[in-house]
Amino acid sequence: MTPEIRIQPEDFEPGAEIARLEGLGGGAVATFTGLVRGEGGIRTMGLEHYPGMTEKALGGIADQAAARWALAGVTIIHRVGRLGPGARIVFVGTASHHRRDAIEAMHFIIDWLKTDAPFWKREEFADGRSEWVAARAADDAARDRWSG
Amino acid sequence: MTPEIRIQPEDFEPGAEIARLEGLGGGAVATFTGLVRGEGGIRTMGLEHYPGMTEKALGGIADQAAARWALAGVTIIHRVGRLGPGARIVFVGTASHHRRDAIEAMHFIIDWLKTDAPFWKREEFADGRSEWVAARAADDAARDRWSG
Amino acid sequence: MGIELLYFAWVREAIGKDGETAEPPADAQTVGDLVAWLAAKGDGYGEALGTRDKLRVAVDQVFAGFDTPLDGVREIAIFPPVTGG
Amino acid sequence: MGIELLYFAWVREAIGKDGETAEPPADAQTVGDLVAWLAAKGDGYGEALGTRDKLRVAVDQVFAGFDTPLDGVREIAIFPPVTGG
Repeated sequence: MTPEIRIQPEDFEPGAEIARLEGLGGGAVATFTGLVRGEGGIRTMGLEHYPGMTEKALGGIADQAAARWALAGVTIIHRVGRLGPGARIVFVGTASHHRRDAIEAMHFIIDWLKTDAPFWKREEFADGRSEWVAARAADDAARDRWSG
Repeated sequence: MTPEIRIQPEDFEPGAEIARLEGLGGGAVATFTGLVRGEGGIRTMGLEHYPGMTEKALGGIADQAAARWALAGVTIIHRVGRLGPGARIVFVGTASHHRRDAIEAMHFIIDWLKTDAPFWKREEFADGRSEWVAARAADDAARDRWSG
Repeated sequence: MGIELLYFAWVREAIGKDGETAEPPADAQTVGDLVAWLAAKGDGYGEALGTRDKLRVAVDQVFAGFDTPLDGVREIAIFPPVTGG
Repeated sequence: MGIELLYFAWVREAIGKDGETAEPPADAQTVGDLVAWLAAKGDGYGEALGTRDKLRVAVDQVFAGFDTPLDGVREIAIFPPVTGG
């Protein structure tokens, strides 16, 4: 199982990504898609990352998931650059013979990605203000649920 | 939140279903797609259901999920009739402001659908044999995890 | 007034029809009594309905127990445990 | 031989550049020592690096603690807690 990992400014098509995972023969495909919310007057969301480390970090998370659940395939896509409200940011897809493996592995990967992949978000508002998004303790707690 | 529930012989497009859920503005979309596995010489999978009750059962499961998690949208699609190996059988999609709500509600719905929606599968093999699929205790256990 | 019966999956196949209208005897008080009365018809009925553990029932399109009273019931479906998804 | 430093997000903005090559003093033994030495440069460095609680570091592209020895290290990135996904 070689995970498909992409970091890109371009949009992606969840339907095409699901089709690839369906083709791996597992019978169960789970996905998560995260989008920019248009609340609070956000005009754009800027996404910065650490090239070189990002690919390693996501590969490591996919490997952890593959060691813990029986997976036929994993896809992780994360966009970078400036995104407007409603734009897709992230996609996590898994394929497995077992629905629970597919769903739990997908949930694990997005929880870990939130706290352990080097991406930073900056919100730019219509009134000209901009601010770096603060990390949330809830995200650490979500990741830590997977330990033990 | 009015769930979108469809029981149909026709195939569906996961990408189109995700696009609808993305449009509800939640920012987090989780999906599960189940397919006919091509193992053990299965030629076709026959899917029978109880018209009238099926819609009610799926609506009730969606309502339970909506009472338990904060959901912007729910889609449940289940195919009936005769399906070949690799064909899509079922789709569950959820939209929420929170990724955990979206993912857990999706997991809940597919677990409950497996044990509490009136569908029956019959496997038809290449050698002419056919048999009704037996219910699995593991599916009851998966549903019961959501209680308490 | 009769009760509409519906059969699904191998229950339907063993009985040889997908449903019928039944007039259960006056001493049949519950869904379980009705099923026992049907099973006693023998042939496919006995085969399909003889082992209650293997069966599930829905009363007026809602899952129900064998102890559900027949009073006021319009539709009863008898089938194996479900296997969709 | 210098160590490559990389800065991200508001650490980059406060320091005013996305990286540089540093030659830390001989008594800087750990990543924490290096960060303290940088913070003492004042201005943007002090602002960005003065409060260790707000910072995370990666050593040779792997998350690491401030107690990581500098011996043999080629690249250190300093940044706020991540917020992707």
